[in-house]
Amino acid sequence: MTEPVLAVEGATKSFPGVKALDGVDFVLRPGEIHALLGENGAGKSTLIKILTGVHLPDSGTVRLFGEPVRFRNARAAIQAGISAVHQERNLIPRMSVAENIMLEDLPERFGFVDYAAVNERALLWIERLGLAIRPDQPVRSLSVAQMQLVEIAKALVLEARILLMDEPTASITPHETEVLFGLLKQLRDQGAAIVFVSHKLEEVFELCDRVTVLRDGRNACNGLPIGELDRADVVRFMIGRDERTAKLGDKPVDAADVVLRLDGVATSLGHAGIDLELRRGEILGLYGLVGAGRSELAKALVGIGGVTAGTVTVAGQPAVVPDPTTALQRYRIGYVSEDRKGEGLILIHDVGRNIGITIWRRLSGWLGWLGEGRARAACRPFVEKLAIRTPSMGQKVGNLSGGNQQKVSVAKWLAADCDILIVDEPTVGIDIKTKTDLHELLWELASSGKAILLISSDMPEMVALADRILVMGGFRILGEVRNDHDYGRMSTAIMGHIHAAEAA
Amino acid sequence: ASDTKVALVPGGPHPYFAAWENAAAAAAADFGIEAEYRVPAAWELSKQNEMIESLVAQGFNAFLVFPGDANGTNATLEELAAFDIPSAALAGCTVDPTAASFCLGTDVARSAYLGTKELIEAMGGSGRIAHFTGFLVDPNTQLRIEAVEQAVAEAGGGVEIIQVIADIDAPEPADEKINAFLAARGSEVDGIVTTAWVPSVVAATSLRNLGDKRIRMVGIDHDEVVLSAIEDGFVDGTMLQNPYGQGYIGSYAMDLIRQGCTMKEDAPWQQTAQTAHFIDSGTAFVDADQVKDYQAAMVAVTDEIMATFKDDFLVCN
Amino acid sequence: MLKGIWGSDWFGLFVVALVAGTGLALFQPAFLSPFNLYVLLISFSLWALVAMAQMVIIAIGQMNLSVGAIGGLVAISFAGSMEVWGLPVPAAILLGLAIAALCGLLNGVMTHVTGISAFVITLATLSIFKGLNIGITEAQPFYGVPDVVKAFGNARFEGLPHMLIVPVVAIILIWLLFNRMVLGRQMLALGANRHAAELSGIRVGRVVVIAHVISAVLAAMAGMLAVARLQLGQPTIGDDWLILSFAAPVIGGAVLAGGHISVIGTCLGVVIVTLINNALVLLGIDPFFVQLFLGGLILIAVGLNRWRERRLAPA
Amino acid sequence: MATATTGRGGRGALGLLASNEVGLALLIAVLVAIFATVNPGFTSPFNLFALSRVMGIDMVIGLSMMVVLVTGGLNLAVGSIGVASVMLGGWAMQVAGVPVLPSMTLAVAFGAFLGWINGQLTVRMGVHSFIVTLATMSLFFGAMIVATRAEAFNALPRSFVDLGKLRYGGFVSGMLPLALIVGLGLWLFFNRTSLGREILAAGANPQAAELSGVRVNRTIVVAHALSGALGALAGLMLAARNGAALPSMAGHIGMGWLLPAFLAPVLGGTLLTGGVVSVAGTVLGAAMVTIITNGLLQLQIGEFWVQMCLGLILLAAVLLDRARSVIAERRRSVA
Ligand SMILES: Nc1ncnc2c1ncn2[C@@H]1O[C@H](COP(=O)(O)OP(=O)(O)OP(=O)(O)O)[C@@H](O)[C@H]1O
Ligand SMILES: Nc1ncnc2c1ncn2[C@@H]1O[C@H](COP(=O)(O)OP(=O)(O)OP(=O)(O)O)[C@@H](O)[C@H]1O
Ligand SMILES: [Mg+2]
Ligand SMILES: [Mg+2]
Repeated sequence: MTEPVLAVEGATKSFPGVKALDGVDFVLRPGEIHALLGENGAGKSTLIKILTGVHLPDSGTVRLFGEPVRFRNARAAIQAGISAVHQERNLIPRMSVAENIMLEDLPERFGFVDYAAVNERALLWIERLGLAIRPDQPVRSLSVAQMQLVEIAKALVLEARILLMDEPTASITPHETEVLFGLLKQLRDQGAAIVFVSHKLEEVFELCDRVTVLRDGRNACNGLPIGELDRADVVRFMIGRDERTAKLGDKPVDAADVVLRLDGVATSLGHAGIDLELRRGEILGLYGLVGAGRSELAKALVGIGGVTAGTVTVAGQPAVVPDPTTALQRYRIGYVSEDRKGEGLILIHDVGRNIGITIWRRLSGWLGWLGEGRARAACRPFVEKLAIRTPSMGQKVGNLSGGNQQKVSVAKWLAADCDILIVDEPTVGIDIKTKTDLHELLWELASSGKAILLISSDMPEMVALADRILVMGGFRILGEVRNDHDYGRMSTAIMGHIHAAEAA
Repeated sequence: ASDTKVALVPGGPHPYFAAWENAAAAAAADFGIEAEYRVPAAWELSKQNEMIESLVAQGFNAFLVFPGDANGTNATLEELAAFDIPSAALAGCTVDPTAASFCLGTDVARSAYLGTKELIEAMGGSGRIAHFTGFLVDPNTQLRIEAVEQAVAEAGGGVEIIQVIADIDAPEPADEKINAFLAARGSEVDGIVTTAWVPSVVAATSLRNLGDKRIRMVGIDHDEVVLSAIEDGFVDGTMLQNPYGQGYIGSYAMDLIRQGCTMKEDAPWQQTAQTAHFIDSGTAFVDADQVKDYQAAMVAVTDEIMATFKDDFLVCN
Repeated sequence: MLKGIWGSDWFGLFVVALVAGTGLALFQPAFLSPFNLYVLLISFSLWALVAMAQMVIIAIGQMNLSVGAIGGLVAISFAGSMEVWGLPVPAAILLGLAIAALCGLLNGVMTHVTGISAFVITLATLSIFKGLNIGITEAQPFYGVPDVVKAFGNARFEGLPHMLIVPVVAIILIWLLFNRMVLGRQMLALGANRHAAELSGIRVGRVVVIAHVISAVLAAMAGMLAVARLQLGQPTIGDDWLILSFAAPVIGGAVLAGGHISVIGTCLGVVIVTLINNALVLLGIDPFFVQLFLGGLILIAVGLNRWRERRLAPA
Repeated sequence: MATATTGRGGRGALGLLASNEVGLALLIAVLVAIFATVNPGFTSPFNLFALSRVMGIDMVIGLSMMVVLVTGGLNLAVGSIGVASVMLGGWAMQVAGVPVLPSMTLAVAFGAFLGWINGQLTVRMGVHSFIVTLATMSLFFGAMIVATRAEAFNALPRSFVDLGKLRYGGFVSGMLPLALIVGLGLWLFFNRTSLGREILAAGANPQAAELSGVRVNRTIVVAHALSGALGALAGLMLAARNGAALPSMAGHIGMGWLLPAFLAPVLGGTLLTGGVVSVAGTVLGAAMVTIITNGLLQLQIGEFWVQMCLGLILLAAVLLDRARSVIAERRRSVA
């Protein structure tokens, strides 16, 4: 067997109220893609942060080519040849794509930044990742998925021997994932050692060579070859018992009861001629490739970016939605944003305050009086329903694991109890167990008479949940597919609409 | 020796008051009292109030205060009075009714008035004047503006104020504004009167830089820049005050009051716009002839006031 | 190219400045007189350095309240060392810069090592530097400024003040720093997202400290120019810098939270504020109305710029 | 399963020790102990009275800035608003003959109105409140100067002036309890009302708050109006203490207040970036600064060196506080 490039022995890391890692072992060898798996909050990102110098372990050793090392900061790790894609976006919004990609090591000429070289070298990786953006475009003009890809390019450009990727595929579509996997396999074959974190087990089985699973900060398994395992084994390691498929029973959809209707809607964001009907009890899927304009349409519906033509009808009445407050309070429309860090959560506030924000007005009494206990009590059921792993309601959301943050972002809107709920990529970064729970929850919501507009790039999720699927592209509706919950047929039909539009 | 412990508190750090420190030391030696010069950290009424309050806590039992605000300082002096701590206004006055035993200093209005008169004379009785002065929120600034106006009015129709620039107590804005004024209206203006320290210094410097002796100027106070500009003929003169005398006589008076003397009602008080208990510490126009030995003149004034102060202003038993 | 200028974030300010200048020239012909332009440039020289000193710190997402205090301390050290110790001018300049570098180092190291917000640290050091100034001078100016220095403060060449050379060089260097140099880009990255900058291997501590040193050195240059201009070492130099030091960069489009500044915008911010102050004198505004007009004009200038930006936005 | 959802897990005694407020309280205790031993005058009733009065006023000034900092903005015009409102109040009392209480209410309402203007301008123009309040600082002050010709109102009714002399237990100024009551009110506002919570949310992440149905613009306007009202209240307290409504009360264009206004909240742990507030911290921050200033003035330090010592002590204090919180935090996570 080859010498490990990186070995972790008995790593322990505590945060106030949480023991994130508890004696974890981990061995990474050259020329392998090593899956690091576990439930939300299991400690995956913490382990990665220890390997990249973001956190120092409380105890335990890290060996690089057999030598013990202690990275005091990210720079030290980079210099040791470790590069990483972190779970959280870490880009400089006003700087160009190329400069972001090259920030670790900006090429200089005569003491000045050589922008020609910056753009050139960045472009190489932009193209290899199949990104259709210009290197001199500012990052803030990108969509969430594009930013994720830029983040990946930023790690790849270092051409490091060791590559750590914390949920790199969380918010990109299968197409981009394919391209990425091709690249990663190529790097592996050239001898790179890659750690890959994901909640999408299909991806793990397609890509990885060995698996390490963490549970509650401990090893559930340590570097088992993937060939020896099947999906059920991995799930058992992760959650300690067998996987459960979502129980989605019968759900009546009243075709006559249209709660939201768009007729020829155009928006200032660039949509045109959007027709759409959403019925009581229905889950309507909205599928499209990155940049299709689904998120933008959702925002327009809650009053961000105006409707410029056509009519919006809510519960049979023509509706004008000037802002999200009106959407929530008057029309009872809620929007779970795909950008949890920017638009979904208040990272410096605690769990209770994040979940409660949509219901404070409803809960408060005379003069807006609202006790902390009462507010938290109203949020607690949702923390339990979504199994949010937090030491208390008073924990800062920024200190939660990525997946748990996502759950908080969803919980907030479950609490809001809207009649129409637009959920945008709700299960990004959520572990398989909670994903099942969340699917059931959305199903239950619809069954109880809510209407749900589901935006998701996760095709299986779409096929499992939606009653009908609208395909979007280029800020227009390309077509509609009636869902018969058969994955093969559905994906063919959906891609058919997309390709037809591309051909046209 | 007596148990008098007098604090001399200026409005803030400022070169004008430097002489108070020497005066306090001299008074302490001469009268067998304790006298200390204590400067608030910044030129601000509330800082000065805090300073005075903490001095009380340290056992000072008499105060000579340059009022941080002619109205605002009264409340503090009143509180001192409630603790039987005598106080007086020094260099500038508090507005009546006041708990200050007296105001020993310069009648700011009179000084501005006299300075303007001198300027008008230097201009030959007619011409256009600019007036540069300090913070508008300082009540003294109002008095100065009015006094300059009065002097101009009395000069008949030949004199005119073409511009008043205020709020230039910091050097950089003063430089900016005074030069901008000279750029725009330097050819129109015949005379400049300044009634605050910084504008005097800056205006004197600007005239020297321009090499302009056509524009006449009367300044205020004894900054070296102004004095040497007078010697070199760029400035006609300055309205001097007597800070040393203020500190010295004030300390003396405070000690007597502490020993039971009271202020005489029918003393030769002067009446100013602010108070009915004003004692002039000496104001003099100093021109090129006197600039060399202006200090001697001030010592003479001080001695003169000292000689009769006790008899004129105090009732002691 | 032209489109780039039209769309740049300082173009609106440029228009505002132009309109203000033209209007002023129409109302008051003296505005365009060589002497007034010279006076304007003198003011610009000083304020541009002050604004730049703050801008560098805004870029890294912090604030430096001690800009004025450093300027003042250097001003009196500069004048004092020449008067009291008879230091030759170049040595005094070096001494001034060295003191500033030390002050900047203190600010930078303290903020970085302790992790306390720069606002608090520089507030404390403001008090220390100003306190040193007052303690040394006892509020008395240093008068013994050598004639060379005085002459430099007054010298002009074809209506251009000699001292303009200092800010012009500084502005060019700072522009290059932020637009063309790795260090400057790292400063901006740090200001925009400290965590991201750290993860990108940027040596945050080093960058923070250098930024503070640059800021202090710029403040020092402003302080020494003020001495040359005022021809004496006033202890009060720098007392009034704080507001303008923030106002010009922010008017110029800097994001107070950090990560974005505009060197040209900041200069135009200085130009606009200088023009407004000049106008208030040139138009002979009643002193009682000066503050009222000042506030109103700032609001109008910023409002016009915003209005233009908004008109431009959908295009 | 670690899905703990109960109360305040992870706080405990060490958590308490790690909090900023406790740190400040400890520092204050230490400072008081030092000053009281070194200088007996420090604990004299006169000094305590004077100290508590300044403290109360500075607390309200700090709170007035705090409520805007929470939104991620700032209010350079606090001093201007304070003075302008008090001059109106002074005019009402002295010239128009309006009784004291209605006059004070008028002043506070006017302060709120000026703050409301700041808020509206900030929201409508879409520029940072720094610029807006920089302009209105001059604007409000200039208008006040024009209206009053910079003349003070120095014959205010006795009953108003006596408020400045109010004392409890022989040595506590009435200003201090007033400030504490205001602080308590604000604490309740930010922690126990939906509007207060919304202001915090909007300050921390305006986009997220907006999408969650919070009217972000309204929270900004409310915060500015509240700031104006508190500025006016601080002005009234200062006017009562000075026995007159003075245009010079807050220095040149009201900038004299900026230092205490920023210092108290920032020391107290309120973030300049918005979204996090500590009312108790602000109150304690103001207390600490006034105690340092007062104590220092009584030490026999060369008068020109006081300011430098003030800076040094302040620096030492924040460094100590920092060391404490780092150590406590470390203990806590290991425990
Ligand atoms: N800075 C921090 N402060 C406090 N607790 C933290 C901090 N960072 C992580 N934690 C906690 O440590 C635990 C492990 O978190 P980590 O981010 O490693 O999980 P993860 O396995 O990456 O989960 P996910 O799949 O959701 O990303 C979680 O309970 C989290 O709340
Ligand atoms: N034709 C286009 N015009 C302008 N922007 C575009 C266009 N196509 C893609 N974009 C970019 O993509 C973003 C719009 O993508 P949006 O987030 O609405 O897509 P989506 O369908 O929700 O896909 P996803 O969220 O999966 O990325 C815009 O912010 C923009 O940066
Ligand atoms: Mg994670
Ligand atoms: Mg999207």
